Amino acid sequence: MARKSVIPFGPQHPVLPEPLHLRLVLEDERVVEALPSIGYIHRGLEKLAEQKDYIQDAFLVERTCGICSFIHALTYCQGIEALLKLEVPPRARYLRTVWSEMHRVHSHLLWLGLLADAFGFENLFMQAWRAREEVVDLMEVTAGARIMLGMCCVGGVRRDLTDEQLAAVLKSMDKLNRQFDDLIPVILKDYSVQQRLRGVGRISRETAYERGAVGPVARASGVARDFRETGYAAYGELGFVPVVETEGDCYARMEVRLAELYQCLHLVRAAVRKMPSGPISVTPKGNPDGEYVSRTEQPRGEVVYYLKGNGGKNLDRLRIRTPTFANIAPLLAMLPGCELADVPVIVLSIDPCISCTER
Amino acid sequence: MTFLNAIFRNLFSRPATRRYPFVKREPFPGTRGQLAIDPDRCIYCGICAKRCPANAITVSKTPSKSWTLDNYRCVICGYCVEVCPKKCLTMKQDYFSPK
Amino acid sequence: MPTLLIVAPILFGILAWLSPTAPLRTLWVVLGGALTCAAGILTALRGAAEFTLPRWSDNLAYGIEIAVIAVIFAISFRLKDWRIGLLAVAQMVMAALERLLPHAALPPAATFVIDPLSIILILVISVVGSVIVLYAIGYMRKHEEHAPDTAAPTGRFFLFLVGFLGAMNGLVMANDLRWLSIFWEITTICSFMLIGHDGTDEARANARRALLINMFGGTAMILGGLLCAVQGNGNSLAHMMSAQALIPIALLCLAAFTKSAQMPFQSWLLGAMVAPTPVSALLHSATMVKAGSYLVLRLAPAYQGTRLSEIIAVAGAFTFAATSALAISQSNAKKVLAYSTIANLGLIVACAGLNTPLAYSAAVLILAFHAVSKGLLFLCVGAIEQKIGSRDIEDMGGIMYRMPITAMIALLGMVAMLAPPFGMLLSKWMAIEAAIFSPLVLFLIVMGSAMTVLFWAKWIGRIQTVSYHERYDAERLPASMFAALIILGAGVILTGILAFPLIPMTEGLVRGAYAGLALPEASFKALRTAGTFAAWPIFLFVGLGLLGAFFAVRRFSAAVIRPPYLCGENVGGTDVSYSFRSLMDKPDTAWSKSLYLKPVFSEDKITFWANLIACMIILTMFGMIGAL
Amino acid sequence: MLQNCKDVTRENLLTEVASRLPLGYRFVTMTCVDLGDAFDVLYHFDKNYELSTLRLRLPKGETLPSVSGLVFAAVLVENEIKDLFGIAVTGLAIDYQGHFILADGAPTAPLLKNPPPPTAPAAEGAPKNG
Amino acid sequence: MEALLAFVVAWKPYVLAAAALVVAPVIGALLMGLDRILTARIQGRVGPPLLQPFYDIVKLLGKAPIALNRVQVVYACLHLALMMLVVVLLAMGQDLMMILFVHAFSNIALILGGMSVRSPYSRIGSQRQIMQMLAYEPILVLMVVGIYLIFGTFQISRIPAGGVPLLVQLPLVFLAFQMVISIKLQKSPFDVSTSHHAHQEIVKGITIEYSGPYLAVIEITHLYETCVLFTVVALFWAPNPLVGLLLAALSFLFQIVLDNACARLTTMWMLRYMWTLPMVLAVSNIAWLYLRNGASLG
Amino acid sequence: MAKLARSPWVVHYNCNSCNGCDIEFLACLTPMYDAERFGVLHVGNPKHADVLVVTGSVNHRNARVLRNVYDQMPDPKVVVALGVCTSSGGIFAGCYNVFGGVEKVLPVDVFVPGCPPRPEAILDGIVKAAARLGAKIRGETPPPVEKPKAAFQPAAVPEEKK
Repeated sequence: MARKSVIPFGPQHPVLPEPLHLRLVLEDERVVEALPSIGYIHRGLEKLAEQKDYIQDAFLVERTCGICSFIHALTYCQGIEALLKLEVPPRARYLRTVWSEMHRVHSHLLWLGLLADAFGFENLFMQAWRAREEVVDLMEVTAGARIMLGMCCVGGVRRDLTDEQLAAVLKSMDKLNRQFDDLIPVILKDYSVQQRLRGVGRISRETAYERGAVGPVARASGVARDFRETGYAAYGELGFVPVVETEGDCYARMEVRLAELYQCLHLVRAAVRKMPSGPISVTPKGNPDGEYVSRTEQPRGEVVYYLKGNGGKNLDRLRIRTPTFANIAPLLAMLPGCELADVPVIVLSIDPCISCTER
Repeated sequence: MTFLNAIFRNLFSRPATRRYPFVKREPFPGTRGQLAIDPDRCIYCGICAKRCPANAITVSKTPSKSWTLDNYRCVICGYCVEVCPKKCLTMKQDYFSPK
Repeated sequence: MPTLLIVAPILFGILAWLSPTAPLRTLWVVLGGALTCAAGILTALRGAAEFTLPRWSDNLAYGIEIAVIAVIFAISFRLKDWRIGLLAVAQMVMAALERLLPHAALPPAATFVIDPLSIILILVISVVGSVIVLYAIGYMRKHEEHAPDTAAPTGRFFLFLVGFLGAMNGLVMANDLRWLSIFWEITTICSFMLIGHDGTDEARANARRALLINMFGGTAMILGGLLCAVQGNGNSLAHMMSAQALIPIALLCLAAFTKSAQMPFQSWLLGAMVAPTPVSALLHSATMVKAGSYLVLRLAPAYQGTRLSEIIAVAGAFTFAATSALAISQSNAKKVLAYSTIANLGLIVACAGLNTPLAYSAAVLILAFHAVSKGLLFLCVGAIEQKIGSRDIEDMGGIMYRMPITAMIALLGMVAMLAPPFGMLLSKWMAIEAAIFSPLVLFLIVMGSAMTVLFWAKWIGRIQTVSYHERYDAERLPASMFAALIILGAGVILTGILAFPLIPMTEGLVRGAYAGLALPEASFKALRTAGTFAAWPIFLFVGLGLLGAFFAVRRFSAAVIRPPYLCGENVGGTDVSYSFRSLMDKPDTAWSKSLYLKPVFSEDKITFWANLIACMIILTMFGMIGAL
Repeated sequence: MLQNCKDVTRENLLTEVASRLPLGYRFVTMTCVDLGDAFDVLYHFDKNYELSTLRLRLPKGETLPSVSGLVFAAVLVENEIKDLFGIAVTGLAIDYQGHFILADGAPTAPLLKNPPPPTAPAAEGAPKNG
Repeated sequence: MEALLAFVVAWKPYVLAAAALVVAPVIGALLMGLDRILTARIQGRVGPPLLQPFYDIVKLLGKAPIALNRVQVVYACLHLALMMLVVVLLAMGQDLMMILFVHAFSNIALILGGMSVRSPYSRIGSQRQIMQMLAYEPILVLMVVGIYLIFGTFQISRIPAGGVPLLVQLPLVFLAFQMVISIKLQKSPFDVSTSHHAHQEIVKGITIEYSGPYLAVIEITHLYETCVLFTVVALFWAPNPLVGLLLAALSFLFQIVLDNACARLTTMWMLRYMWTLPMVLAVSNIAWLYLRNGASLG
Repeated sequence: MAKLARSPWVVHYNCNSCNGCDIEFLACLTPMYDAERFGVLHVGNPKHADVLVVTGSVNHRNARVLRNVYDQMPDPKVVVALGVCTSSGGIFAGCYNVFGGVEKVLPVDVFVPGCPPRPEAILDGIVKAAARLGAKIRGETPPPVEKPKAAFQPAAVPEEKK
């Protein structure tokens, strides 16, 4: 009787799109202990960034993670611009906001699909990803690629949008809005979804704060933190208020993300409508020197870039702290006591991006 | 069970699927598909090779001039197109298909 | 012959006890077992019979009864347990009263009756019992090596083990109530002595509890006899049955419930599992506990069609369902077997309570099949325990490799407990068909069967879990244990194959039992239609499946073998290994424990409430027949 | 240079960290920078979107006391620093013993400016036995 | 020709049984193919060709066998053999209760096969499958009991043709039976022990350690089982086979819609649910039959 | 006989990928692309799979996992490598923890280039892989995959004067 079940969960596991290993100790099917192990996807990007020049690094950091790629590049560029004391033209700031929010839409829909996959709701997975194709197409139309936009560069953005494209964006937003209206209230009301999410993986506001939770995980527990509130890029001019829930369970995390989907549409529309005219980039001069910590809000939460230049073309140190890295500690507080069937749901409820985490 | 609306709508409408190998969608005008070079205008300066973040391009001047792209390394960022002094590099819209 | 059945085992038991050396003891034990076995088979072949002892034997019986009760009183004195003492005193008083009070003059009844039901019991006792005794020889030799210092001498062990067979034979043949209660109390004493054999605190405490509860039953039995006599209904089972004296019958059923460890009396049987395994096999599954269900079954025609019958059916079915549920949370192999035993006894009681020819037949078949399979299972567990030093089911993984023969026989026993084409399933099917017009009983039986499947499947799964080996370990067991396992294993297979033809064969038995009642002919016909069930497709397809499997695994080689799926983190690539690389790249062994559902089915969650309900059922039983 | 940056020493690191927590500072992350003969270990905290940093100058070869006892969230990043810079971190709440994100066979302390030569030959092909 | 006819008449049950053995998996495969297409359409996709299950099984049979031990293969074969036995017994009009038992043991063979390997996910899947059986077996038994109460026999062959359709007398049991089918087909919300399409926390659960030809054996068994289940549904309107078929088709559609309208729920939820709503439905239907038959409830 | 290639069941393992290829692979299963039309099922379990889809380059910790997943697949089987990282390491070539493309650990049947490859390209790749699988089932040995690196050299122009 003394011996408990010990099972590996991951790295190769169909409900985990990315390799993460959890060593689970079970009593019947209840999780008694869960310890994570990562490193299956560690490349050494931070070191490589020291070897490439700071312009190329924008493309490199974009590939930290394929889901929030644009915002990685944005964070990096904002950091370099701060070191170079570059003033980014307003139109570039607005375009960056537009693409950031598109990325958030694509990321949240993707997450919704994966979550549905984790609790065995294949149809929801299909519907979420079907809606996602709309925004992915939109990204391809505006930026020329489905996922790796490559649009953010030091000093601004690389491509301008014509008025027709902006109109197409608005039209797409309306279309997405209709699709969301079809999908989201239904998901929130669905009995089986509620059964699987309500009360599962709950953490209190205090735990979330102490353990350094960020993004929707923190906001679902009532920690009203969203770095967009600081008004980087064009967020300061668009009237941004973070979405907050208080329950702290998986359902609240879903509620936050689903509400953010609408918010993203709103932000894109507002940014397109207010889009100033003018140049889209300035040419960077000189080389970065000094230290700077650049932060933005990714779909998964706050991302932190520490940049240190030494006056040369190459950076002295580039450190990336991604939101999932911060959310693993809260995850460890959620897992013990849950059912094995809830493990993938809880893991996905932090929207893990292991690729980000390990760089 | 609230999913019934979507279910019956889908059941009684045409599938959303694009039957890909039989029906091909025209690429969007701005799509970055694959890199192409106009060899006539290339001066083999090597700037593209130096700037390429993925080191996918090699340019050699000796013994003979050559410009080589490793398509299995190129990340299709289009940076080389921007930096090319002669604008001899272009981005084609169709994607590079495996051999 | 009946004398031989009773006296021979007791005699050889005494001889074994007195023998100075172990080989001599073995000789006596083997002889005693063989003789009992032969006598049992001969008795069965000679068929039904009656024996009436001369008048003077009444005094003898009275003397023996007083002596037996006195022994128990002495034991209670040594145990300093006033409750047992009080019960003993009460028994003595009632025995005396029964003798003193005037009786109505009834035609004298046979002292011993051998009818088809007794014959089945005698066969079980003398054949299965002898085989278990045979097993005990080898088992006890090993047991002596590890037994605690407090353990009683092995000679005494065999005195009670072999002697018990005689008492049990007497019990199932007795028609006279006094002889019945004499043998009843002797089996109680045997059980008490054997449970306490190891002399540990736990063993002694459990032995005392067994004595107390069985004494309670014995008291109810003597009270029943007393009432029966006082009401002028004679002092034999036959009289009692023909008079349909419901209150005495109910009291005897109560006694039977304690002996068969029906809820709420199940605790003693669970405690009895501390005894050496042959004891569990012989007394606590194959024979002694059957005495209770035997009695209920024997009395069944007497209460046919009464409310008592219905409530007995409910009581039995409830025990079946509740103990099956309790077995789920157990990982102690013997406890699982104990619960399963109680459950099956409950099923027999339920069938007796359903009281139709079909149910009666089912009960008899369950009684016989269960004795063989469960006896076998206990023996297997004993052998496994001696080898691996644990009786925890979770530790039994891999025994398929370490002791393949025992493991295969154990698997056979378990499969026989639940799968087609074996008899247990068939009897259960008959029970369900018989219960079809008693919804509550039906519901309980169905639920119980479902849970039975759960705990057996878990166990079978654990035992047969095996890694691939080119060939298995050779297994060494003492010859006597080995022989016992093989004989009982063969018995299980035989009853499995014969199960289908056996059903119509029970018709005579059932007709005999219900001879006094005018049951509709259709109810007997059900038995015959049950027998015409086409059995051959079952054998054909099971055979086909096994044949297919044979061809599929024939080509097996190490090349076919791959390690299990461990999320890609297997250690050792293509070697079969259950380790996975975990934190810090260190290997860790994957393990999955069986499901025990502790939060739902644990003993401390269920037992209290189940006992409460069972008490209420028994109170209702007495209330219904107007005894309260 | 860095906003709200304060120098600490090994001795007062833990008390400095402990004194910030009750003030509502949230632990963000740590950064380690190789300066050649020493490390800069930066502890980033956040309060109301305001970053504040503790800078610990750690000479090479010295051990780093873990703050994971005070701030559990730091345990992962401390393990990472241990892996990538080869700094001995003492008192970790969960110690991955240098195998947090680097496996057997990976280069050791790769983020040092002059990383040590790989001790084991870099795994070529599949490590057959894991 | 006449001789053949005479042979068929004389050996009718056996001929029927043999025919059923051949036809059942084909029907099962077509149903599965249709299931996949309809599921795809519901999800807005085109889906595989109708014959996809055949392709799958042919491919599986052609793959190299791999396994963990011999025992699991034995159980896979028993799983199939017992399910074929179910088909044969049904076709021969044998005892319903015995058919139910054989069917249960076919599943137990699969469970034991899943347990016989020391693979954590396989074992957990097996245990969940036991819980599934615990959840649905009582309802099946109640269904069979209901049939007995109506016809007075378990022997299918002695069930009179014509008369009032079962559906009229066992409407609530029929509803409960739909849930059982959903469990048996391993569809959401009950696909806890293994799943045909969706991903699971225990990967493929009970079938995870079977591959190639052995998996094909299990898939074929599943085809048989699918066919049996919908045959039973059709029998609920036996007097008119066309209506019966329509009933089966509706039930089939319902299963697919349910699968696509629900998330997978947990094992314990399933147990709680099955022992409440469907159980109450079935029990009250049976109670009604008892009362109508005038039997006492004691 | 072409029917043999009609049921490629896929298992996917993410090595060092940045997720880009993974989400594009998953997108292939969704309504717009619907790989199930070709009989593709994403089974997620190597023991049931015929096709291993790998994304990303190989590092020291996931090499063993990749190898194990491959070893647990029953023969015949094919490997599809998605994205440039699987071919060469892509933009990450030169990272200290990247020791190259997938072919260092496994025999690869189809390389699908792109960063990330478009779903159409992935479908092309899977269909090609299925064809190779069919050939393997028939017992043929499909031609070895050309190491497709030096792929594109449009102008090795010996033009002397410009």
